[in-house]
Amino acid sequence: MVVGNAMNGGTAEALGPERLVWIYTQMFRIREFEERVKSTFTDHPGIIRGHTHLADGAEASIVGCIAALAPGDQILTSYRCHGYPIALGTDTKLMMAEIYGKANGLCGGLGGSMHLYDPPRGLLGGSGIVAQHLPHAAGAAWVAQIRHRGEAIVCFFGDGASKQGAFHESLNIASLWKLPVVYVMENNNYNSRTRTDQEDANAAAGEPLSTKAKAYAMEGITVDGGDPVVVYATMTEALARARAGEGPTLVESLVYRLSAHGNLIAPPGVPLRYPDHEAIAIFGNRAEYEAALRGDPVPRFRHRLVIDGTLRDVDADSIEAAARAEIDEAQRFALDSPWPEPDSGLRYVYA
Amino acid sequence: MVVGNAMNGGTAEALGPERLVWIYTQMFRIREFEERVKSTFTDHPGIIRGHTHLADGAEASIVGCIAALAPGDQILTSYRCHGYPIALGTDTKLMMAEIYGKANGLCGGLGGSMHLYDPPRGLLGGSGIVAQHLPHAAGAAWVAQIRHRGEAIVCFFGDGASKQGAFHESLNIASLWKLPVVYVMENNNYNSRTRTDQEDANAAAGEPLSTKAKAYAMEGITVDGGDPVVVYATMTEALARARAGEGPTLVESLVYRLSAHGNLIAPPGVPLRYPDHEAIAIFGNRAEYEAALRGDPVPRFRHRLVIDGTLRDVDADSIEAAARAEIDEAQRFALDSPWPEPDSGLRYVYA
Amino acid sequence: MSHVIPYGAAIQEAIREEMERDEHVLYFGQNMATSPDDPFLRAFGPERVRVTPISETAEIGMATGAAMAGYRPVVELYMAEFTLVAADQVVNEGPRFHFMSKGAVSVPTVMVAGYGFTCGWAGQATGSLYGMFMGVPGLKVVMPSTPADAKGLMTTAIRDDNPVLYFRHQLLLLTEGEVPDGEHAVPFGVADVKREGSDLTIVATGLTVHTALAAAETLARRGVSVEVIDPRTIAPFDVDTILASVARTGHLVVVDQATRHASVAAVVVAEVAELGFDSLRAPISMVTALDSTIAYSQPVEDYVLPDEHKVLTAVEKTLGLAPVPA
Amino acid sequence: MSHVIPYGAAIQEAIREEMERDEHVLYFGQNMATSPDDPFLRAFGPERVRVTPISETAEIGMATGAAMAGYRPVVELYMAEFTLVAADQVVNEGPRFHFMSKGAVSVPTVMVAGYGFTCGWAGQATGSLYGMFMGVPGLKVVMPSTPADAKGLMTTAIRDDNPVLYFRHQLLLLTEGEVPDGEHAVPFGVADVKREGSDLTIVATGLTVHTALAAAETLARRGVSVEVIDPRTIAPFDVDTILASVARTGHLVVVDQATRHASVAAVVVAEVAELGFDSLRAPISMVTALDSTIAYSQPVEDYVLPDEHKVLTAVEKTLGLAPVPA
Ligand SMILES: Cc1ncc(C[n+]2csc(CCOP(=O)(O)OP(=O)(O)O)c2C)c(N)n1
Ligand SMILES: Cc1ncc(C[n+]2csc(CCOP(=O)(O)OP(=O)(O)O)c2C)c(N)n1
Ligand SMILES: [Mg+2]
Ligand SMILES: [Mg+2]
Repeated sequence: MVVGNAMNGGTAEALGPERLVWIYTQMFRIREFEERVKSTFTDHPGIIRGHTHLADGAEASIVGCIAALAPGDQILTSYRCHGYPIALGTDTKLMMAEIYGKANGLCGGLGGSMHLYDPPRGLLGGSGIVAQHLPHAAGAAWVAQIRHRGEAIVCFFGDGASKQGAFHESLNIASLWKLPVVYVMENNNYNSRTRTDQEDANAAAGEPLSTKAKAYAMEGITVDGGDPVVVYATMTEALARARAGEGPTLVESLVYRLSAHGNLIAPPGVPLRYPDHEAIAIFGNRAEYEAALRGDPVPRFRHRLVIDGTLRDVDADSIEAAARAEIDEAQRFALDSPWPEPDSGLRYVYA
Repeated sequence: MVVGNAMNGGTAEALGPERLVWIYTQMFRIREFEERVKSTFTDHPGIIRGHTHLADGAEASIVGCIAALAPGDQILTSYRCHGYPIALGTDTKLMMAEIYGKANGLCGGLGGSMHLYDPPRGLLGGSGIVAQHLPHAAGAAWVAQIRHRGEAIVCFFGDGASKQGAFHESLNIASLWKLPVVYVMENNNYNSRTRTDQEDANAAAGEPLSTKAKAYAMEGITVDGGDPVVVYATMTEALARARAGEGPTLVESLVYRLSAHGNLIAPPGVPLRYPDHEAIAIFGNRAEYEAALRGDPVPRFRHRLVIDGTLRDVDADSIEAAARAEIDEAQRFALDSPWPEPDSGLRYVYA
Repeated sequence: MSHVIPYGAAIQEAIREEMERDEHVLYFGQNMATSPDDPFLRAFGPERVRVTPISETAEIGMATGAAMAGYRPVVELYMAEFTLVAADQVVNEGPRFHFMSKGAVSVPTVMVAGYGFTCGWAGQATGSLYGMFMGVPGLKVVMPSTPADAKGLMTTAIRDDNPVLYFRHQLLLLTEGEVPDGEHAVPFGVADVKREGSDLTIVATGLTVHTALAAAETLARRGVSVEVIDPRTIAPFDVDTILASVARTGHLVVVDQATRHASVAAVVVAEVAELGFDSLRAPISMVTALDSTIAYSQPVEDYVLPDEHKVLTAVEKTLGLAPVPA
Repeated sequence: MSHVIPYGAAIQEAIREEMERDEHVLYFGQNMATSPDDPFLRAFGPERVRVTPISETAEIGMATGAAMAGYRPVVELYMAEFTLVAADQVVNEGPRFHFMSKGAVSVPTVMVAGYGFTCGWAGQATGSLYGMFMGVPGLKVVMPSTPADAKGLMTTAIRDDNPVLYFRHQLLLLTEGEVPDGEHAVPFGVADVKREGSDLTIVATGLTVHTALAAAETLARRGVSVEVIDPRTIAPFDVDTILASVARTGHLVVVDQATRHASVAAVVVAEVAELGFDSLRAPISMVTALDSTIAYSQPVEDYVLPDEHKVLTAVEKTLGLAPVPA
């Protein structure tokens, strides 16, 4: 069920050089942002509290999906949510300030890394509780369906989330009601410290996780989430079906996260930092991790655009330099921002 | 995926006349019991409180399953639970007394119609909350697995229950861990007042509900639950696979319930009784109901045993007369039993 | 002007009127609107009125998502226990989003849950779970005891911009009462003095409001004047009306269908013990269900539940009255 | 004889010892025992120690089923909020079965849930939900505050024949303390006087026991003698020890990390206002979290949580002391 590169060429042409470069730019911005979040633990210890979850490794999948959206479409996400708003155009200064818990943050420091919201740009939010935003997406899609504006919803979640009851209940209704929603499972082969074949009956049997779509008479497809053009093509089709009232799709996007599940977690006082990826730290499988590094979708896509003449090396360099400067600025803004007033939350308990 | 009658003949021979007659006897006892529960609403108004759910129409499926069990096997059920213990040998006097809320009831009147327990005979209990006993069955099957006595668990539930998260989570683990459990979905095409195609994406697409097994890399099979021999054969195979460590099976058993979902429910003061079946009361489809009556598995199986010479008409008549006498006696016992002491429950809050 | 209708019908009346008023109001749940004759389906069509599978997590979660997208869903959950399979959606999703987004989203949902069906529904479906939800920040919780409040609180619930958990007492469904004609909205956070009195205050909710009123009537015949207060909404919770009453009566009995340690009663007592302590002339007394799962059989069910006799005993003790033999 | 270990390790020690003692004890949950090096896996093998998918309903439900079949499962749930997706299994299944079967089955499960991770875990994973479960008939609820209690209550929980919800405070995980050597079981329903005193009683749970002890120390330097009581188990709940203390001190402050209307504090106050009213010489005071979802950012998080300063203020008010400027 893996979509090959066949359709890829045609889609790349259809996208055109400008969009392809836009995709690369967003991928690089996400990578740069995530690496800066990660290095904050060592460069500015104590600034980030709690738990962060990075999207490095999933950039191609994320941007491929976002590129396929139309105005008015909305998305919902899990706690691993930094990538999408960057591609949607949310100000990285506000995002970094939120992750640093500052008053100028996207949510005034009330939300934090796991809870980003930007409704004007289509980010409706999500949930830190695994899979609980899948029904939210179905609800938003119900509204899209009865508003009749041709809008659709995309819902992002992990492979592990597909073992939660909310997944099952939501996909059944979404398919039954032919809701305009695309469910994108980013399968990074791990739920935290558990390999997918340790927790998923399909995976243990060597089947793709998109097989689960059959339980909902739904389209299911598995794609190489390392290739933004394949992802874009798949999503464009899935979104077209959704908008046409032909029902939702379960897209399994195969990615590899290049950082550990999240930073170490401990009571205050213990320094937090990113440990090794679980392939190494838990399973002693350095080879797996190194292979993933070699397949890193960000340099892979740059290379491809350069090879096929879409992007000159020097332009790629300046895209990267601009992204670095942007994230420098975001970090400076976040560091310089004030803390929220202690009682600032109380106004937002009730609407 | 419907198992045809091909294997049926062979299985019937293997079962032998004595077992076949035993099956018919249990089917008839269940029918008689359920009809007596139902008539209690008119014959003894007010005696039954709350909610009862009858198994009439599902007798062939129930007894076919129970017939396939081996000593030490255990079962778990939903609230529609009168049939199984009758086939397992639970005293119908104690069952009727429980449904009448009497001190001599199976659970002293503390449980009621929806909560029957008989662990010595293998009935571990179940849940009145839809699908919540599916994980209990997996847990009991885990114990069976590590006890290594070759015992298995059978879990009964309705088609509607397969839309609850607990179904999804349980079947995944059961398959992943290759637990010795058989999940039997009695598909009676209704969840209360909702037709299955109004709530299930597979059904709406014209697919059998056993398709859902694919989401768990599990065996899935759909059988005619009106034929106890087919059910027995299917269960025997599924149980053999389960015991051999080859994993669980999802058996969809097609049945038709011949009564409404349950008795009318209302605050005290309003007389409770059984309304028409939803096919008639909600959907105005008398033809569907009448076709089901014509296919009633109890006379159908009697007819077949008589036709193929396994059972003489007069023996069938005396089986039925004995069952009627038994249920008369059960009802008399239940009517004559005392009410529980008001404080009798308090001893059982904690073990 | 008013009309007399049952409690259950009053709820439906509010939903219907709000659906007529605002096309963003949606109504859905299990085992409703399955036949084309359904009155809501006929009035509002299959876009706004839908039957769902037995999938409470998806149902409540979809209400949340539809609300975030700008609609006002009312989800019918039938029995309060069924929220438990989806408690994360009730407690830890919708009620947090306005806060975590610093107001960028709001979640105007109404979750309708029947409770207290103590007529043989046995251990898993007779509970009184409202206490579990009373203290959830961001969630409003409503418990009407009369048809008028049932309608008025539903109207307000649908118009409120927050998630509202609406507890419908299943034993009151057919109880009739006057409901004001025309638009009728009961404000949240305003307790209602269902009967005035000067000797003792009873705070009660849902069905037990009627138990308390019956006890007050009996006591009136004995010359004892009892005030009966129904908080109507337990979140927000109107402590002031209770404190003002206790300041006059000096005596408080709290009646609650829930078990003692899961009760609203405990919260009422705690508030008064902190904020109204100096008014109290005797210990506060709680009349709650005994610590037990509810049995199927009637004598056992009755035994653990609060009733008029238990309320009278508590009042007698609190006021130091000699018990009157029944 | 004793040894010094952290709270988290003490819990593990009890589980390990009980698994050695009784082969029916099972241990399972998410993200544990995924590598063959896992110490529990090595000691007890893959039949008794297993990793599960992210399926709390199945996990808790399987614990219930395994218990009904005669085993003693311990299910690790990591964060208490994750029980919410499976609240029916926590509240409305296992705890009812012994009752509904009139004792024919029993359900000896231990559900281990971390809570109170107030260090930036933000809105959905910092909660203090124990109050929701305190009043569930048939369920026992445990909240240790020290390594010794953490071990001793786990030992008892595993041996108990009922479902036990074991709340582990996540901020105490690394806190060290003395744990008695050898078998160590702390009885349920016996509150522990963590510090004796004569002027005022503080009842506190979990992390706030330490807040209360710090406040008591500060107050001791001012000549005020405070008794600190930790109920240790909130179901069963030892009211007697608290009543006896209040009978001596006449003053009660209750500290709780939960919000006021979702708190154990309210229940403690209610019990004392009914049963110990005549001992009270001043209003009871509750120090709880403010009514808010917990924010991510530290200043906002701190603002809503109880702390030593708030406890001191409550004590000063209760005793009528002049506040001491910080
Ligand atoms: C209901 C619930 N259970 C457990 C957790 C703890 N948890 C947070 S993230 C995570 C792993 C999720 O894995 P996956 O869905 O594959 O997403 P990924 O992190 O790999 O992107 C777990 C178990 C949770 N947040 N919610
Ligand atoms: C979680 C939950 N939601 C709703 C209900 C109410 N309810 C009881 S039985 C039932 C229908 C179940 O249908 P199905 O699973 O097909 O079983 P059947 O009654 O047809 O045997 C419903 C909705 C419940 N008991 N539990
Ligand atoms: Mg993953
Ligand atoms: Mg059915």
